[in-house]
This record gives sequence, structure tokens and C-alpha cells, in this order.
Amino acid sequence: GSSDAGSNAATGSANAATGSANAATESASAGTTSSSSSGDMIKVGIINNDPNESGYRTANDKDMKNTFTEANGYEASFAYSLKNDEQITAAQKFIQDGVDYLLLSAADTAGWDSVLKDAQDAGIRVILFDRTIDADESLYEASIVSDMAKEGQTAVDWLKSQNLSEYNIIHLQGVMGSAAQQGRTGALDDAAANDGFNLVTQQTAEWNAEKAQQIVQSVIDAGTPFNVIYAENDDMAKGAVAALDKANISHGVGKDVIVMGFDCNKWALEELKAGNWNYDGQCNPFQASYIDDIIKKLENGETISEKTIIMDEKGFDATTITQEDVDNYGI
Amino acid sequence: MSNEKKVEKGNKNFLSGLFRQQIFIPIAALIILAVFNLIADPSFFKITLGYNSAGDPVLSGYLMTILDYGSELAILAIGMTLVTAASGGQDISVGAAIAIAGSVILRVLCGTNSRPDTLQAPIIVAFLVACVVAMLFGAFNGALVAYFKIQPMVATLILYTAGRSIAAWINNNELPIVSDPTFSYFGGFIPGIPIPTPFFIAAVCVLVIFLVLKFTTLGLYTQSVGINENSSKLNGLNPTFIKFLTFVILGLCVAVAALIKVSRLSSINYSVIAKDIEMDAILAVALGGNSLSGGKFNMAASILGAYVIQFLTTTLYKFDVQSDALPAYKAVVVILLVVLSTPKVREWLSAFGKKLKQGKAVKEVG
Amino acid sequence: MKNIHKSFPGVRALRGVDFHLNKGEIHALMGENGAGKSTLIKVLTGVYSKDEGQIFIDGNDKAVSIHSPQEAQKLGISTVYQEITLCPNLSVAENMYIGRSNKIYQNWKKMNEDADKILQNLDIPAKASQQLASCSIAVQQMVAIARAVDMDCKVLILDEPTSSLDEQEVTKLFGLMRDLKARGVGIIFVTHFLDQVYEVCDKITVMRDGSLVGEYAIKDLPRVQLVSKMLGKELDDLSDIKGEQPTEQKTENGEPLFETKDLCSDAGIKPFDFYIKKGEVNGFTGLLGSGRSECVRAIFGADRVIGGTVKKNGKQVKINKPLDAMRCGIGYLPEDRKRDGIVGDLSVRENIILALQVLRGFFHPISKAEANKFADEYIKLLDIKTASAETPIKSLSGGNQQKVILARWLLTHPEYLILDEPTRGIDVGTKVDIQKLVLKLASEGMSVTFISSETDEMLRTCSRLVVMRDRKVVGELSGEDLTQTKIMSTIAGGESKHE
Amino acid sequence: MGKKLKNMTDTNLLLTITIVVFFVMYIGAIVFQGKGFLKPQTFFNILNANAALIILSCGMSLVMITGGIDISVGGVVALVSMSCAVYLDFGGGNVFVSMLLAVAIGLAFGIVQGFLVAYLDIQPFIVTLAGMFFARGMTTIVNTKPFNVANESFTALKETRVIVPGMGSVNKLGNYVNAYVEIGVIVALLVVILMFIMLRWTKMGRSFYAVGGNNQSALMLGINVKRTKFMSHLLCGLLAGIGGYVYFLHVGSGSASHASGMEMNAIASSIIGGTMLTGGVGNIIGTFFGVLSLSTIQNIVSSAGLDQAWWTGITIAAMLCLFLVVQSVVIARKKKMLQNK
Ligand SMILES: Nc1ncnc2c1ncn2[C@@H]1O[C@H](COP(=O)(O)OP(=O)(O)OP(=O)(O)O)[C@@H](O)[C@H]1O
Ligand SMILES: Nc1ncnc2c1ncn2[C@@H]1O[C@H](COP(=O)(O)OP(=O)(O)OP(=O)(O)O)[C@@H](O)[C@H]1O
Ligand SMILES: [Mg+2]
Ligand SMILES: [Mg+2]
Repeated sequence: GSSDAGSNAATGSANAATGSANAATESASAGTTSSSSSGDMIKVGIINNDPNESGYRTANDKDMKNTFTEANGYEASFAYSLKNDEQITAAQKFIQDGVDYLLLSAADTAGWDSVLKDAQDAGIRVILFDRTIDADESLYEASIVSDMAKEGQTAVDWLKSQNLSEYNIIHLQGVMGSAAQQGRTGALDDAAANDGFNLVTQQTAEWNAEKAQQIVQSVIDAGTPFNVIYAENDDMAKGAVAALDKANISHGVGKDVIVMGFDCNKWALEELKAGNWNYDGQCNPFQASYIDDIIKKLENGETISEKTIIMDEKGFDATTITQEDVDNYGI
Repeated sequence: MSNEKKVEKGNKNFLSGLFRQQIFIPIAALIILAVFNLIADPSFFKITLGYNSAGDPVLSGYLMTILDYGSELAILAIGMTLVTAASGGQDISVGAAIAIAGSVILRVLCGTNSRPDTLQAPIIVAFLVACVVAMLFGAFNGALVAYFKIQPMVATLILYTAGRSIAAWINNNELPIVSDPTFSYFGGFIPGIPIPTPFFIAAVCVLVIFLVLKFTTLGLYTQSVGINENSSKLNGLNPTFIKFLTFVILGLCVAVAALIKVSRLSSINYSVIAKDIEMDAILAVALGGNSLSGGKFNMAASILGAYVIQFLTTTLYKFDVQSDALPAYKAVVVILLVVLSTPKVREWLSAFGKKLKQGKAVKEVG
Repeated sequence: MKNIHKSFPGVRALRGVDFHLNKGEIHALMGENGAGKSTLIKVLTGVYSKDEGQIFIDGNDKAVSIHSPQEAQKLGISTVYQEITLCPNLSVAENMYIGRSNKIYQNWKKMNEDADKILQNLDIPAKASQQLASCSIAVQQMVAIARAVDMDCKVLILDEPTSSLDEQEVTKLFGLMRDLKARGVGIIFVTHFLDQVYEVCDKITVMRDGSLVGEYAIKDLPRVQLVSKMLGKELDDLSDIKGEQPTEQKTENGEPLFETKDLCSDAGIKPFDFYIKKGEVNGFTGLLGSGRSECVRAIFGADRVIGGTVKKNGKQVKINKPLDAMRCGIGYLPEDRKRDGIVGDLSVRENIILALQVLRGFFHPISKAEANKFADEYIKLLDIKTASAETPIKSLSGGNQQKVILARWLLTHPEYLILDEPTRGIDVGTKVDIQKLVLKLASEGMSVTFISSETDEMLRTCSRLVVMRDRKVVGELSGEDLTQTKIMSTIAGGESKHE
Repeated sequence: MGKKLKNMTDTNLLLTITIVVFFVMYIGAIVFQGKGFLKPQTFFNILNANAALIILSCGMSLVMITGGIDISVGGVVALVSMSCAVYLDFGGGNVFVSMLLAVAIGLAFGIVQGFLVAYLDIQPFIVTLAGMFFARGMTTIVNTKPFNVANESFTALKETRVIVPGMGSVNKLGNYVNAYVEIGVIVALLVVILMFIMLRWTKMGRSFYAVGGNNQSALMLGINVKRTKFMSHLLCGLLAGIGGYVYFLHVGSGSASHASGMEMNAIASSIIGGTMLTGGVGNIIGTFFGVLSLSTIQNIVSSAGLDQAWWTGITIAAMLCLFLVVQSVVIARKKKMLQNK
């Protein structure tokens, strides 16, 4: 995966829209004893994806590291893997190690039930960040995620607002099945069905710039006309642009091809500002402070009012972006 | 008696000779793929001359794409062939090693700033440093294989596991980006030259290796060591060192491939750069008809094998095969090609060729 | 077997060969190297499929078809192939029993017990549970024989089983063969030792160049005729060589060319002293496993040298690895040709130039033209039977492979050539040729160390013999002392002339 | 000691090394890291998480003993779990039939690959590499999205836990929690035992060793080399199918990214367990400990509290390296001893 700051598209967004209907009345899973173990340090086990997969992930990991420090009263252990089964194994290990909280950004939405049940049995509280999972809500305390469907919708709405005479779109998808891919693809698929957008090609480049470059190259070689590149993350947009540059196809503000990406990497926003790209959708990786809040509340025996917290996110247009935006929102 | 001899000479006619030649396999594969494309859509072979964003002439078309994107694989196939020949095993760490070498290049170019306005060092310096580093890692693999006698696939599993982490470590997990346009020449075009640079780089590598094979005894030594280590030793060779050497050479190939890879996008993504390229490189060697258990090799066939793989990939992309389902189609084609090249089938083909020739000969006589 | 044909790419190995074997007879199959003996046997046992011809068994009219060694075994044909064909990673007992029974389960205890019994009966110094790889070649050969003999067979085929055995073991083997013969088993016996043929065989079939020359009863075919039938020409009698032995006069003069002092390698030999003069032919003798090979390997630097010095022309030289030795002008033909000699997949040409190439160095490859010239020259000189110089060496017959290796070393023009069992698996004609060659080389000033398990061969060629026992040099014989009995008594420890 | 070393077969020597290193490592982890390693459940979790890998590695060892390799097993696992998931969810299927489906898929791969390797004499690496590509590609063709299986009888089976008496521990809530293993572990242990017996006491098993040691010789010893190779691939495929189902049972979902790189883990485990890629040497018990060793390394690293992600990869690799070097040094020493008598 990559920039797929994934949340489960379907349920996540529904909850989000209504501002989290489940005013979760201190779910049973919160455990009976809220007294933290031994008082001084709170032990957290953090399971994340490998930070070198993308700029998004690097920022996310840094944020976690900066928050869960000893100075803040935490004793944190980290485990990284892009593979779901390795993550599950790590979770089992943390459970045996007896951490107080398990913070989890799952590689895959599926397959987590039994581990989380084990955690619950062992009195360990679970907080999901970045990606939701396909498991019963009672199994975790909270989930702090992005709303991918909304991100996609914002982007597609922006695209509609460009009022092009025709829409011939190269659609570069992320790893199939990831929450980010599902959310961002969903919005575009709808538009293709309802607004007559033409998808010249719809291919997964698996968050991988090299693959994106080859896919776009292939479309160029075939001579099929297109005027939009909708890439589900910045890396793939970059790969696409590299192919365009090679073939002398102009792109950016007022040029032949509109380039769209997601994640708001700093370098991507700079491209935006330079007018080489047209749109970048934000995907906010800074969840640590929210988690910190929740843990503090739980430690004080308070209840969590919203089980699902949706991150605040925007979309940027090349024509309106400012240097400030680049500095503030670039990751 | 003399009659018999004549018949035997007749057997060695050009056609059946070709069928028996190792290089027949990749050539046949190329021809089959080409014919398939020709029938399916002749525009596959169209090459057009255009101008790129900087206004320089550029050739484009599927064939150029194949030459362009097949380059890294061809370069790796060179080193992989030697490693296979001498050690009878394969290096599965080349993808990870490319990540390391690429990371080093960017580290040297960018220094500690991940988005420098100017390059911190000349590109050639960065490249040379990467060569040294990649060769060191090659040497590490080589040492495990040659001196500790660990089987190559397992020995390189170590770097395969660690490589991408090391790459991330080198740049402290930053994702540096080079904005200097000259850096993108290596993976793109040099202004004024309409043929993609990677192809030139690959061509230079191929030329170099052929010169090396011609003017040194590398070929004989690696094959000899790969076939019979004991006997090579008694003939004054140092099998350990030769195995070691092939891994170092592969390291050099890795550095070159890494330069092209990072130059294509002027940046790096540690976890996906050159992903699974090791499998394709090994496949290239095998499609070239080389035995993966070492010994005799045919360099030209391996290099052609690399382009066969790229040809196949490009063809599949052209037909809009979903890229995550692409491996399934690739598998089917590869198996067909390999089955076609088994001795049994080739024997049959060669018999066919003989008949053809004899038929001709009879006609001529008549 | 009737009218058997078999071709390999570029070679017609068998052309219409007929062969008859009766119950209870020992039938020798003779022919020079590359005559097609092994191929005939492999066709009979289903290793190769035949191009043409039929095989009949038990006097049945119906031809049987044999497609694999397994089927051959089922028909009661058990075989010991020329190169040892056992699995080194299995235990001795397993090697004896695997592939024979149809039972699904393997009863280890019983198998080991049975195997131990057989090993004991045959006096083979190995344990049933031992890994085969840890046995010496001779023992491995005996195990292969034990396996074949133990099978309840109608036909037993032995393809040069004696080439790596010493006399005692050969005697044991002959005893066995006679027993089996008495039980009505038909035995095909391939060997290059004429003595052995005349000792045990009833009939001889001679082959030449892939075709049948004829089948003869043993008494109708005296030795000299046999040889001429094999070679297709009259051979100057063996005794000729002895007559023209020119070595004596040369060895008298001069300093030693090479000289070792307290040389000792990590292969386990005791430190030894040794010298050789220019133009001298000497040899190491001793029983199997007495360390002859280890001695010469130490001189050549093939094993790690852990002590002692080597002097060339009185000046000390350092020999740590074979290349050092080669640079000093030493050549070494190893005893285990399959393991240490040939580079199987490479062509005959490449095998011939290999050592010279290494000497010339990494940056001076021998051009193709030059290599071809060398190859052709030596193929002619040594009369190597090969389809072409391009043929991979592994498809040559054993004896011809040996010649290629010899060519390899002759090409480097060594001052000192070490030949460890150069005549193993070589036909009589070639053996004589090689012995002559050795003497010729010596007369041209080359020093040669000649090791052979056949004492008379050594006596014929060497002017001085170093005797070894238990990995120690125990004596040295020359001149008048060079007789069978003297050698035997020295080996036995009668009179040690150790300096 | 020295004499013992010399008399051991390579197979037994490597086995001993693996077992010794495993225990040293595990006890070291208990002593120096404490924490979870003190609880038996940690060990059972290693088993639970690796039941599938154990089964796959057994199959891998079989092929490796005959001198081959099979890198399709990871792909087969993904394909099996995806197919079974789709069948159970959309087909409204029956758990028993899903098991048959898994076995059938595994067998199909085994048979086709075995045929190509044994009877057409194509290099196993290529055949099974294509097999891997095919399985991975097919998985996404079957279904691209990962999803949990909701089928009730399947979930019931998945949740079934076999309690290990007397090994439980008290958790932080003060409750006694029983130690348990999943059903997959039982299957895995059965497979280990069966394969061990097969290799050691059956004709077929011994033929595997013979063919791996020297297939030319094996042929002349009257072994049907082709059939033996075919059987090894067939069994490996079958075990990949079973392993795939056990994996599926463990995670309860289908996904194209399942078991990615698992073939490498299987190969690594086999080798750590003393199986040689060159064939003829290997042991299933060793493979079993190989899997345990590999995952213990991973466990130690994951709870060592490394602060940077890259250390994970680097540390695992370093430990792997150490392991292999120890193995190689001991083998070299043995060879030396053999030479010196
Ligand atoms: N596999 C093979 N491929 C090609 N040629 C072969 C093969 N095996 C044998 N030959 C050729 O067939 C001929 C007969 O060889 P064969 O091994 O039967 O001889 P032989 O009589 O056993 O000789 P020797 O006494 O040296 O063992 C030789 O010329 C050899 O080169
Ligand atoms: N006592 C022994 N125990 C185990 N192995 C032995 C013993 N003696 C010798 N060997 C092994 O047997 C092999 C034969 O030894 P070596 O080559 O020195 O004998 P040789 O005198 O040259 O006899 P030949 O050349 O006829 O085999 C060697 O590999 C050696 O390691
Ligand atoms: Mg023979
Ligand atoms: Mg010897």
C-alpha cells in the first residue's frame, strides 16, 4: 500500500457524515478497570505500516514517534510491516508483552477479529488509526481515520467544476481493495456512470510510480487521446507526469492534460504551485494527537463520545494554492 | 563411409543448426510475440518522431518503449548470467540492492537536504559512490556464497530481507527529489538524441561485457568453475574468488540499473523501486535457455531473454490487461515458450528443418 | 541381443551389434576405449533407448522391451556401471537396497542387519549405517558390487568393476563371480586387464568402433590375437617397451629438479622427503589408501600444505596452490577423473586448453583459431576418439576423457608431470601408448612421476619407486631392487630403506 | 565429540544445529527479554501464526530434498484463501466443500508443475515461478478486494481453540487465561509427523533422497526418477493447498496480498532447518524447528522496541546471517574432520 491512509470506505463514511451517530456509551469493551497499570508509564504497542512506503506514511510515523515519547508519559514499542499476517503476529506478541494500549494501522481490512478478541480478553485496549478494519466495533475503543470516499468526492467535484468539453481520463488506482483505493475509485466510477466521464484506461499501478509510468506510456504509445490523469496518490501522478514529459504532452494549468493526485506531499504541492499539476487532495496523516487525547481520557476514566473520528481534509487547486498552504499542509 | 560423413555434414545445415542453438529459444520467443502483435494490431510497430517538452526530437512507439524499459532488466541479466554460471544459484537480492544503490545516489546528490535546489555533488561522483557501495554489497553476497559456501539463494535472502531497510536508513527515511534536469537524462532522453538513454546505457553495458568476454577468460573461468569446482581448482583456478568476482560484477550491474531507475523519476520509493525485478532477471536468464544450475551460458541469449520479458509486458499492457492480473497471463506465455524450447520439442523442430533442407537438396539435384 | 544400433548426435556408437550370453558363463566384453562397450550395456539395461534391434531373454522368441534400469532389474539383470553410480548422501545399506523392493515401508533395522551381514561376508570395511560419501572409492565400488551380487539375478553385468580395486579385492570378486556362475548366473564382464579376462572368463566378445568383431571361446584366442582383434592391427609385443627403456643413463647425472623436505599436507600424510631428477621417471607404490595420491597432491599444492619445503633446482619455491605449482612447471593428472579431472559440459577443445589458458592469465585468452589448432594437434597425437573438438567431454568414453586430460597437461609443456593412475580405465593398446609416451617425454628431458595400481606397469616405466605404507614413505627402490617381490616385502615392512 | 561429529550424516548434523540454536535463542529471549516470552502462550502463538508456514515448509523440504524448488506456494495460499472465501461467501458454501476446493487447487498446481518438471524436464525454478505468477494473477481475477468471511460454520471452525492444559497465565485484569492452539496447529503437527514418517520409512521417501543426491545414479539404481520428482511436486502442491486452507482458517479472509513472500519464508525455514537447496539432505523435524527459529527471530525483534522501522529488516537479516554462517562453519569443520580421517 502507500498513501492509502485508509479507512473503511462504506461504514466509515456513513458514520462520519452523521458526525458519528454512535455516541458510544462506554462500550463494554472499555474494560472494567480503568486504572492504568503501575501508574507511571503507559505502555503502548504501535503497529504501523513500513514508513518507507510513502511520504504519507513517513509523516504519519514521525508524528506517532513525536507524540508517544517518554516525556509524554509513554513507553512505546513499534512494529512495522506491510504484511497483514506479520502485523497480526506482532499484535499477538504485544498482547503477550502486556501493553496497555494497542495502536493499529492495519495493512488489510480483514482478518483481525480473533486477535482483537484476545486483546480484549487480556484487558488491552485497542485504538485504530489511519485505517479502519472490518471487525466488530465493540472490539476497539476508537478509530481515527480519513474519509477516503469524501476525499474522492471532493476531487471529482473539483474535476466536474472544470467544465471540460469532454472527459477522457486515465485512472491510476492504488492497491486493489485498500480503503484508499476503494474510496477514491468509488467517486470516479460514479461520475463515469452518471456524468459521462470516459475512462480511457482504469488500471492499478499499486501506488507505484514506475508502474504508473508504464501504464501511461502504453496509452500514449497506443495513441488514444486523453486529457485527465486521475492518480490515487502523488507517487503515481508523478510517474504519469514522467511519461507525459517524455512524450511532449503538456500538463498542468491551462495545458493539455489535467493532473490530479492525493496525499499532499510537499513536493506535490510545489508542483501544484508551479502549475505543473492541477489538483491534490489532502490525506491527513497527523492522528497522534487525537490518539493521545483519547488515551488521556480513558486513563481518567472518561468515556469516549465519538468512536470514529474523521480527519479534517481539503483539496487544493493549482490556481488558488498559496505558499502558506504548501508549508502548512505539505507532508 | 564417405557417404555417411556427407549425411552427417548435411545434418549441420543452417536451419537445424539454428534449432539446436541455445539462442534459438529467445529468438523464437521474440518472433512469436512479434507475429502475434503483427496479426493483432500492426500499429504496434509504428514508431513516430516527435518533440518532447524541451523541444528535442524523440522517437516513440511500443518498440521504443520496449527498448527503453527493458534496459534495466538487460543490464541485470548480464550479471545474473555470470552469477548463475559460476555459482549455480541466483541472486534474489538485486531488487533490494537497487534500492540501496539508488538511495546512495540520491543521498550523495542531495546531501542532507531532501529537496536541494542545486546538486550537492556531480552526478558522476554520486554514480561512482553507488557503484562502490553496490559492489560492496555484491561482495558481501559473494563472500557468503564463495567463502562460507552458503547456497546463493539463501545467502542473498539476507540482503533481500535487509536491503530496503538499509536503503531507507541511508536517507534517514526521507524521500529526496532531484530537480536538476540533467539528472533525468539517464532515464529519459539526452537533448538532441531521439533514442532513450537507458537503451544506450544498456548497449554500452552489453558492449563492455562482450569485450570482456572476448578479451579476458572470464567466460571460460566462470563456466569451468560452475561445472566442476574440484577440477577447476586443480587447473590453477581459484573457484572461490571467481564466484566472488561474479557477485561483485553483478553489484556493478545493479548500480547502473539503479542509476536508470532513480533517474526515471528523479526520486526513489524504497519499498517499491525495482520491485520483483530479481524474478524477472532470473527469468531472463532462463528464457535465454541457460541452465539455472550453473555451467555453460550464453550471454547474448540472456540479454535477448530480458527483452523478451519486456516485450511480453508491453504487449500485455497494450491489450489493457489489468495490471494486477498481468502475472497470470505472463505465466501462461512463459510456460508456453519454455515448453516450446524443451529438447523434445526442439528435436522435433530440428527434424522438421532437416526435412525441409533435404527436400530442397533433392529438388536441386533433380 | 540382436542387431543393436545406437547413435548419439555426431557419433554412431553401436552399429548392428549381436551379443549372446549363456546361463552360467562369464563372458568378457572387450574393445578399446570408445568401442561402445558401456553403451551396449546401457542399451541392454534401458538407460539409453536403442535406435534399432531386439533383446531376447531366457530363449523366448518374443523380444522384450526395456525402457528403464528398473525394468531391467525386474527382468533379473543387475548391473555395476562403469562410473560408480550410487547416491553419496545415503547410507551404505540404503544404497544396497534402494530401488529393489516393491514394499512401501522400509525396515531400517532389518536392512542394516542384512547389509552388515553381506558386508561382513565380502569383507568390505564399511558399516551399513555409514554415509556412503565417507567411504573411499574402492569401498564404494565394492558396495556397488555387493548390491548387484546380492540381487537375485539371472544376468550380472560388471562394467570395469576392477579399475579401482586392489588385487586382494579383485580376488574376492573373482571368487564371487565363480560362485554365481556355479549357480547358473550369466555374467558380462568388461575390463581392460587381459590377465583378469584369462583368469575367469569363458568367452570373449570383441568390439571395435561400435561394431562386432567376433565371439570367441577363451582357449581359441590367445592374448596377442585378442589384442590385435581389439585394435584392428598387430601390436608390437608388450615386452618391446621394456627393451627400449632408456631411463637408466639419464638419471645418473645431475641435481634433483624438484626436491621436497618434510612436506606435509592437511590431508593427513606424514611429512615426507622426495626428489626427482630431470628426465627421470619414478613412481609411488603401496597398497590402496597408503597415501600415494596425497603425496603428489601435496607436491602440487592441491591439498593445503601445512609444513615442509619444496626446492626447484636447489632453490626454494613456494607452492601453496595448484597455480604456483603450474608456474613452477608441474602438471598433475588427478586420479579421479570424473570428480577432479574433466569439466563435463565444456567441449573437448576447452578442456584441452584449460590449464594452458590459466597459465597465460586472465587477460590473455587463447584465440579460437589457436585453440582449435591445439585441440586438433592433440586429438591426433593421442588418437582421441571424439566426434569433434566441439563435443562436450562428458559424452566421450571414459578412456578418451582420460586422454583429453593428459592432452591438457602436455599442452602446458611441464618440466615435471605427475600422473596419478593415468591408465585407469584405458585399453591395452592405449596403455602401451601412454607408457611409451611417458618414456619418450622422459627421454626429451621431462621428469615424470607415474602412479599406478598395476605393479608391472610401474616396473616397466619407472626407474625408481617410492614405497608407502600407512601414509608414510617407508622405502625407496631402484635399479636391481625393482622386482615384484622386493616391492611386496618393502610394503609389508620387511626391509625398510628409509633414509 | 569430534568423532561423533564425523559420524553424523549431514542431515542429522544440520538438524542438531537447528534445534540447538533454536533453544539457545528461545532461552536467551526468555532470560534477556523476558516480557511475553515468559508466557507459554507466546510460544503457542508462534505455532498459531505459523501453522500454515509449517505445512508449506514441509512441502518445500520435500521438493528441495529431490533437488528442486517450488516458489509457487505463497501464490497458491493466496489463491486458495481467495477462492474459498469467495465460495463460502458468495456461493453460500459448505465448509467441507471449501476444504475439498483448497485441496483440489493445491493438487492441480502440484500435478501440472510436477508434470512440467518431471516429464518435460523444465527447470523447476521457472515452472514454479510461472506458477507463482499464475496463482497471484488468478487471485485478483477471482476477486480483487479483500474481505472477511461471514459464513457461520466456517467462523465456528475458525474460532475453535484447543486448550493446552496447565499452560495458561494470569492477565492484567487478574483473570486466568487458558493457553490454546488453533486447529491449524493440530493439522500442521499431523503433517509434520506424516511427512517425517513418509521420508524416513517409505520407499518413496528414500527415493526422494536418492534422486536429490544424484539423479543419474538414482536412475541406475532402479528408481523411477521422473515419477519421484513428479510425486515431490504433487505432494508439495497438495500441502500448499492444505497450508492455504490452514492459513485461511487463521486469518478468516481472502485477499490478493495474503501470504506475499511466504515462499521465501518457506525456503528460508527449510534451509535453516538443514535442508539443502542442492538436494539430498534434509529433515522434516528440522524444517519444523526452522519455522520456529525464523519466527522467534521475528518475535524477538518485534518486541525489542526498536525505534526505527529499518532496524526490523536489518536485525532480522543479521540474525539470519549469523545463523547461516554458524551452519556453514560447522559443516565445513565436519568436512575437514572427514578429510583428516
Ligand atoms: N551420452 C553420450 N552422448 C554422446 N556420445 C556418447 C555418449 N555416450 C557415449 N558416447 C560415445 O559413444 C562411443 C562409445 O562409448 P562407450 O562409453 O560405450 O565406450 P567404451 O567402450 O565403454 O569405452 P571405455 O573403455 O573407454 O569405457 C564413444 O565414442 C562415446 O564418445
Ligand atoms: N584409514 C583410512 N580411513 C579412511 N579413509 C582413508 C583411509 N586411508 C585412506 N583413506 C582415504 O582413501 C582414499 C585413498 O587414499 P589415497 O588416495 O591416498 O590412496 P592411494 O595410495 O593413492 O591409493 P589409490 O590411488 O589406489 O586409491 C583417500 O581419499 C583417503 O582419504
Ligand atoms: Mg566404458
Ligand atoms: Mg590414489
